Amino acid sequence: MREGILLFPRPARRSPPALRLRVVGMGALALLIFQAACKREERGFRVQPPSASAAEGSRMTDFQPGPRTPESPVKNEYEDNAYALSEGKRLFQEYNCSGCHFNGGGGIGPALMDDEWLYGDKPENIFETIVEGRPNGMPSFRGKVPDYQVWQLVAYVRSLSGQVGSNAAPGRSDHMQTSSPEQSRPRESPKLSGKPR
Amino acid sequence: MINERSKPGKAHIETATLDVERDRAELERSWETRPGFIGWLTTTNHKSIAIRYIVTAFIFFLFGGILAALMRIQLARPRSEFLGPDAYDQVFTVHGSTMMFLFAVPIMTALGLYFVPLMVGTRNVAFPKLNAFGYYVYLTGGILLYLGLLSNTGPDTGWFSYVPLSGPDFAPGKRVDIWAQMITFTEIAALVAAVEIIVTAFKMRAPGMSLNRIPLFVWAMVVTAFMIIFAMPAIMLASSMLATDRLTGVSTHFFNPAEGGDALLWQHLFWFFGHPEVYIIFIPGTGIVSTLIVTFARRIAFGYTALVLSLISTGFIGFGLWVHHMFATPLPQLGQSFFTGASIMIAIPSGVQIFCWIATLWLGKRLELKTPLLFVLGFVFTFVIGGLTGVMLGSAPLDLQVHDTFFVVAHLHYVLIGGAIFPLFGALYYWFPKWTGRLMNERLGKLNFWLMLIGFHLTFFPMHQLGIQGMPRRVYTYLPETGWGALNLLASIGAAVLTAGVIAFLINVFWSRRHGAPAGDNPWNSDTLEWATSSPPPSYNFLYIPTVRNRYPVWTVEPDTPVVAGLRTDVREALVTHTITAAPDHRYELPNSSIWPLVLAAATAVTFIGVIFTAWAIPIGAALTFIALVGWFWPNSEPAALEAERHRSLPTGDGLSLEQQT
Amino acid sequence: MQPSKSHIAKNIAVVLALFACASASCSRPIQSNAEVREVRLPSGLSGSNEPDDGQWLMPAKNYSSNRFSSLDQITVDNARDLKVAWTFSTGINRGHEAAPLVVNNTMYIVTPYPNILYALDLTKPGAPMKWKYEPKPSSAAQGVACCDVVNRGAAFYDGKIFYNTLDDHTVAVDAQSGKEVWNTQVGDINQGESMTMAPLVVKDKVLVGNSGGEFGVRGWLTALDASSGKIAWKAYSTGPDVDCLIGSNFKPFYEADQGKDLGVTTWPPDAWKIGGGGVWGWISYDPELNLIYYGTANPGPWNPDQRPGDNKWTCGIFARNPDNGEALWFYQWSPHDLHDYDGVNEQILIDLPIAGHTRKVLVRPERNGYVYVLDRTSGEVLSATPFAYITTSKGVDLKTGRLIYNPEKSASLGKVVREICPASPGAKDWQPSAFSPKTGLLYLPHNNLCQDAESVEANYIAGTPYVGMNVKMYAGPGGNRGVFSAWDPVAAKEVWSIKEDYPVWSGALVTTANVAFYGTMDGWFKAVNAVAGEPLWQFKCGSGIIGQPITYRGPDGKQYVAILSGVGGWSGAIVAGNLDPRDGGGALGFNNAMSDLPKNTVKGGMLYVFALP
Amino acid sequence: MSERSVLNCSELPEHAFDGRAPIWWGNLLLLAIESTMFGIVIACYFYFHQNFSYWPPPRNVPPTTYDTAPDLLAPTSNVILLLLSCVPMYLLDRAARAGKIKAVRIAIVVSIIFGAAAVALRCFEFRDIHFKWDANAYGSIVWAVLSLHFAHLITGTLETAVLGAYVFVRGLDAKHRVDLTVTAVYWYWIVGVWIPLYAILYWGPRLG
Amino acid sequence: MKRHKETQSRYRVTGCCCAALMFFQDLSGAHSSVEPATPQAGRIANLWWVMFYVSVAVLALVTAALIYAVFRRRSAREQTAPVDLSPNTNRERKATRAAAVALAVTIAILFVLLGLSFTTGRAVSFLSNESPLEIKAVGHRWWWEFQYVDPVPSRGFITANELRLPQGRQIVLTLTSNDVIHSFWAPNLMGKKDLIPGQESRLIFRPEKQGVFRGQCAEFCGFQHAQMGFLVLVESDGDFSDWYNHESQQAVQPSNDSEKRGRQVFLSSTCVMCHTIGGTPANSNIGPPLTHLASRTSIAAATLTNSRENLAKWVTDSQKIKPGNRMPPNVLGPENLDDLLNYLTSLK
Repeated sequence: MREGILLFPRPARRSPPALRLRVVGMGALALLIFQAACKREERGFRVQPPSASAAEGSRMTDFQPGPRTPESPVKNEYEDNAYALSEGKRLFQEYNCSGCHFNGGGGIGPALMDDEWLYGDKPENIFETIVEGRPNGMPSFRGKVPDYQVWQLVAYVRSLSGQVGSNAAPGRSDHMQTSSPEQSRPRESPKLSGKPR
Repeated sequence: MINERSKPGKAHIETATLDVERDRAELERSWETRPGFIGWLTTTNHKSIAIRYIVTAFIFFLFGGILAALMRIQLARPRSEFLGPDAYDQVFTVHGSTMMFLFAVPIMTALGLYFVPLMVGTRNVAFPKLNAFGYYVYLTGGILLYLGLLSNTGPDTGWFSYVPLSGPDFAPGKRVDIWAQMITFTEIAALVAAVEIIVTAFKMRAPGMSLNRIPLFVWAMVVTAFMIIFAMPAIMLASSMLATDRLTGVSTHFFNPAEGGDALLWQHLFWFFGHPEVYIIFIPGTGIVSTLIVTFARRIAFGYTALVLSLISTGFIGFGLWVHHMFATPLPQLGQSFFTGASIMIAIPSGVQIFCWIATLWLGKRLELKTPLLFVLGFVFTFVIGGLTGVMLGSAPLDLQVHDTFFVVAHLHYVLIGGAIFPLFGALYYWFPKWTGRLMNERLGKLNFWLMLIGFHLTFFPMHQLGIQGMPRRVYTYLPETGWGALNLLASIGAAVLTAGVIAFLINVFWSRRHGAPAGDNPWNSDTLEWATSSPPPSYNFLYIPTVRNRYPVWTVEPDTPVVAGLRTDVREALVTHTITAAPDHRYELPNSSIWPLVLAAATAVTFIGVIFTAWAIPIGAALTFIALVGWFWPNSEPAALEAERHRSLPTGDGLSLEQQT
Repeated sequence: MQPSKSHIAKNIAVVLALFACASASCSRPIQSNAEVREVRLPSGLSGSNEPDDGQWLMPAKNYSSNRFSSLDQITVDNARDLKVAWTFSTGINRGHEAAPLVVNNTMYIVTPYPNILYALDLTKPGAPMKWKYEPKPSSAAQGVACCDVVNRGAAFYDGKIFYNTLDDHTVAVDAQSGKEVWNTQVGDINQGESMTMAPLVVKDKVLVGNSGGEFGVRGWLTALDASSGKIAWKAYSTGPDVDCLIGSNFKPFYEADQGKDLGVTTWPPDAWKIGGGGVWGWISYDPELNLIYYGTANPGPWNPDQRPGDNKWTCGIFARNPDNGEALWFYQWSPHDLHDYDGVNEQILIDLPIAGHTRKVLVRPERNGYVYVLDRTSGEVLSATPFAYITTSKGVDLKTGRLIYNPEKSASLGKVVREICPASPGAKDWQPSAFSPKTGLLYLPHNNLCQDAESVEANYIAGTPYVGMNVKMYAGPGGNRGVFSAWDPVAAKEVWSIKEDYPVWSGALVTTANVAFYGTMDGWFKAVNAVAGEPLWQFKCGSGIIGQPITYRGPDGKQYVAILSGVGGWSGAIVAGNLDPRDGGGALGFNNAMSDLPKNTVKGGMLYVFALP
Repeated sequence: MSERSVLNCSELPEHAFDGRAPIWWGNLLLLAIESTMFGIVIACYFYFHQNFSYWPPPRNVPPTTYDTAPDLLAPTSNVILLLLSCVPMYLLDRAARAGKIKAVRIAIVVSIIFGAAAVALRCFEFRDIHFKWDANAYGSIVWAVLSLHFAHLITGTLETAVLGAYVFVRGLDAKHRVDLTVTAVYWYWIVGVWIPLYAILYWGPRLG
Repeated sequence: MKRHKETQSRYRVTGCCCAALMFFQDLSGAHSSVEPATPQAGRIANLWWVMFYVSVAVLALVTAALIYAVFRRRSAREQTAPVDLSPNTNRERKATRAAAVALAVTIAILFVLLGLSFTTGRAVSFLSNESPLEIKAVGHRWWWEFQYVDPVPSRGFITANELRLPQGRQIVLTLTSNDVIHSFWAPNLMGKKDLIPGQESRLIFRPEKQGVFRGQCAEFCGFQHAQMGFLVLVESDGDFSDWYNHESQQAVQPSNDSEKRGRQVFLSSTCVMCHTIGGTPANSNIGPPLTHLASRTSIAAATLTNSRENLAKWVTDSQKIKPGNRMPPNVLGPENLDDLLNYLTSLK
């Protein structure tokens, strides 16, 4: 071939673009995302239950004699963790919680998806309810379920009434749908209620 | 060749005086990208965008490679505790997804976006703003995936993400959502690129480049683009269905068998895309191989028509064998037989291509074993092995044994690394001077080739046997008693060699960019039109659009070969030609640089990333998208002035005078 | 209505049916067959325990369980004048399924958990409380009551009132003083056992059985000595022959029921130990043949995959000698039960002309949707005719006696089976029907329910439910959930029927004056013409009705009709248990069908007594 | 300055309609992608059909009904409306080719009105399917088909509206004349693709 | 785990000098698809070898042609001639003919392979008339449940992770899953088949060789997919029926105080929530049944040898051995653990 015929133009040099701005911006964004994501996505297999022990500080009523004493609520970290919540959901089925409470609507046991809580809605109350049992038919699972699994169940039970963030709460299950998925449940405002059943 | 002459008022051949310096200056001015960061964000130059694609995709290739290395370290010995199952699952999923969605398809379409306009002899792709949009969307998808991986939200259900494992019940959190949205992003980008490639190749060819003169690489890209158009919607729909199944407040039941959905539907949709995907990756590779073989054999392609027809038939048959990924599911025997037949028969067009290539090499001149050609030869050898194991996998009963084992891992890497990466590396060596004006270092190149070839076979050949010996895929570890340790160690050593090869390539790139031998404009003495301009090409590609008389325009160029004149140089104008004959049809003004592609991509990102967390992202994102689209379509210039300007017949004070007609 | 390919025709039919049912009360006789046939009660069955027809000594009125009264003051003509005579609040908010008893001008009411027994003095105006007896059952027992903490009534015998408490005690209370005579624990709540059934006293033996088919219990029927409360015999529903009191006299009619230790071999290993087959329904007694008849409940778990085999002796009927409990014959309504079709419904003992001969038969409207007519001497099935819309089976093979299942409706792990009709509560659950010898018709309160069900793996953890099935019930074709119909057992066909919006979960009562009574779950107590099926009168009670109506002659000689209102039970658990209607799977899937019930009724137990002015 | 043989294209027109224009091809490929999407969702629709004995399945929350085929009034009116909307679109197409700005303005206003009416009617169609998207697979897939087409209806209408605004503000130029004809093609496709979908979604369950 | 039976490696044709053979000659082992123990797997292995040799031959030919094409000597005239746009030389025609022949041969080979594939496919899915042994396999995350269905239901039983089969009898495996998709694959016996939740699939084969074979889940199913293994023990009829009869019995009663205490530990701790021991109130089936645990050769889905030490490790901290599996770590005092292990190891 003969060069020059097609009249090669000279290339124009372009200056390389500034990348740094993008990198820094991305980094900052990433840090923000990590904060939220790490909590939600952790798959803890050999996990320690939440720091506080439930036995202390569990109180079932707001009403107390004398001046108010401050409460130190138990923070159940599993409530932010999607894996723990899904494990809780699985255990809720496998340990027969669903046998009485079904998918939160109740049947043999009371409904768990509504705003009425006979024995308290706080994580430590629910923990106690599971471990100690309650007189109106709730069996005690003491010694039968490891603590961390109880906490997973506690987190899941609270998700039934929309108490946990919808980004961590379980989605619809691959079963016949009988109620809306936990993640879509409206957040109820729990009321302590000794309403007789 | 140019048969428009008879039509008065149309394009015609004449002798004219060209004011080259003036045209060049004006073209520079009207096609130049604005300098600085804004210019970088607003450019619509297909070459800048394609180079970004290539660099980004290659970075993702390196990321994917690092993940692969992590897996090979983990699997080097039994019961290794280097990565736990959680990390390993994320690593292999992100590896597969990266290589498929963020590397292989984008880098191949990027080569198309770079070279199709150059090879068909035009100034830009048909829709430059759309092209820029495609890149930003792709980049967002890639960043999303890696932000996910780094924040422990890496998808962990495999690049195939079978439901129900990836469904809302068994994949808590946002890991799979990130995967699904990454799919949507990359598929939008791929579809955009496919539209660009087809329209550019169909409408913007240089005068005279009739369909039967299109370079084989362009043919390959056109077939690929058509496959993308019909395959990608399936996975986009499927991943969107998966996302809505998982989305808070939406919770559809597409894949919930209990409510009438179907888990196998996912597999059908996925593989209806997934199998053509393999050909989407591999067919551009064949285009590269054809181009390189013709160049190095310095003779015309043996069986041009056969090669084109086999590309097209591969494209068609590629859609007829997705079920061979599902032979182990409970499917009717009859269906299996059909898909076995199709799976085995697709070897025929591949065979035709191999024979044509060998014949071209055989009949051509003495071959200089330069690095690009070495990669092509490595490709042929490797790909034949991959093709043969492909025939085995297509056989339903044998597939029952080897399906989902390391045999398949070996097969797919033979096909994809052998069939796409080797040609790709060849292409990078071959086209490096086109991009930089410098040749890559030949010694490092040979080292690179041999390291990669040996490393590759060392890594993947033992996997055939591992599969036959019962090692399933996607295992994070295995027991010492299985006896798979030795071969796995061998594979891991091979992976190290392969990595060394890739490092040699990187060194070569960085070294050659500065110190490579100056290449001149056509270092390989190639025949396709991208070599008919300078290296690197100017922003407007060609000072004058060339005309074409045969399949080998550069080899056969004559002093009297006409060039196109009369296109405006003060605005970005290109020539549209007839779809089949490539006769000049009309002039076509291409848009200037624009920020709107970036804005639209941002709106898209808000929509698709937002929808991971809330369904409200759909209406909000739709509104943002609408605003961005209005901005996109609303022209900047005044219509009256525009019209007035348009009625001007020719540039004034021109170097081209109509009076000088012959 | 069969599902047909012609969807248009189907749709039109459904629309027409809906129009037909559009009125608010939704109670119109659909069909009327005025032909009335006299059927005589067998002589031996008029009830030796029934000195005076003005009294009501056992929930089923008499041993033949016909719930037929010869009182005739309230007639077809004057029923519209019925007025409330007096009422009594039980103070309990759960489902009231019991029938009041009337003996010696005293009315006895047993409430659901906590199972208080009230004695009301009918001789005084307003029937003041004479005494009350509180057994204080363990509150934990509420946790093993599958379907509300109901009680289905007490029985009077020999100056004592006998009934069961939820926590598995059978008590005898002195009818005069209200003092506890004896109290025997017969079961264990930690094994999931509870007791809800009404005892039957036969020949000095109090016959009681357990509930808990959803808790992996092992079902049994026990006879307690009426005077001491000592256990005379106990016959299990599963396990080896010796436990089931199956001996040499056991001669079942069909081959499938013959063999050794079928209660073991028709189960996977050990599964019979937690295999259900409770006895929580009705017992009848034929003094002439000296046989008691009772049904056994569903096998556990519901998920049939976990218990391959016929699962003897669940979902069947036993005929036993009341003296020693020895089984004489057995027939299985639903072998290898797939859908929780407990076989515990009432059996009405009558003599019917069949094919020209008068046969001693037992009529059983069964949960699986068929009215069975069995020869009660042998257990032979004389006929089995569907009285409801059935998709789960295709009939009963009269040669082998076997129910022919529809394989399309059988469950397998993880698969959802749709349009299972009748649903798990059956075409007719425990709610007892009445039989009028006068009209020869059976008055059937029943359901029109279908369900979708999905079997999942059930895990046995003692004391917790053992079900393995997700269920979602809904109305059957037509959209009405309940029906009250009259059935001719000789012709084996429906004579008339009344569609009700909710399942008719109350018992039925019929009198010689051809007035039939029943209640609805939204609280209407209704009287209808037993011949033509037209409504005569209705009264809206305070809460939905799931009790059993009775009629008696007061000390003033007037005829009274009494009914307990107080919604609950399985069907009404959504109200009684404050369940959340957003979970359709709640209450074993009944929530889905009853999600609108909380809008139409509230809980609260109240006795209503009606009389003519 | 050099003298040489050239192909002089300066007299070529600056725009062309139909298959000659790149934008027409771009649009055609977009429609190919979208048609593939519709093909796949409809394939899914029939795939799900196999999983049900009743189609559509009974509505199984009170009040239960077995007659759940979607209502016909709104969708049928909409189909008629959509078919009619092709007339102003066709006129718009012709006027744009002829460059008659007045005719274009009239036709485009009518087209926008038709488009907006179709969008509004479609909202009722969502109501008239007796299931929400999360009720079962039937609800999910029907909502998917409707939403996908709904998105195109909105896009088509908005696109016409934007072009309309342009034509009113800035008049008619060559590029936008081509754009108008391409929009017409898009609209014909929106209508055309809906006819089989309408038949399948609304008449299928009644005839099957 | 028991060392897998060393099977004699099959020595294949040595004529071929391809390096590939070095690998494929020695495909021995208890989980190899070319060491068939059933006629079905044998058919597939034969198909494999046919395809393998055809492939080796094709590869050799193509590579030879390629090498020749690259290194063919070119004449000087050939080397300097300009590019010919329409070459019509003799060599060109020959090349065309050669390519056509190669294509024809390719198509012929492919059709032969296709035919072989069809016949093999039909042969391996064929069910003969004799009464087969029916076994139901249920996939769980991450263990295998095997239900032996007996015509007498009470003689049927459920076992886990170890499939025992009688030699020479046709087996029909019905497969389903309890959660996600798994795939049953024992390569020596037959190809794999997916276990799809809510669906049933079937595998048919007849084990002809005694021995211990290994199988594994072949469809990715989550964390412990890698170690969701099982063993297949093909035994003589007599051994099999002995085992079968034993297996349908209840668990042995504890024979000493320690074992009795161990049972109490089992029944009063987390164990009872998930496992079954026949004859005790433990009757849950979330985890594998343990009725005859001590008679199994492996635990943890064919991952650990069934020894007391391994059992102790597994019971106390299974998450270290198989992270993500469903068995919770158990905190038991040393005495309780000892008693529990005594009891569990007594469950022959």
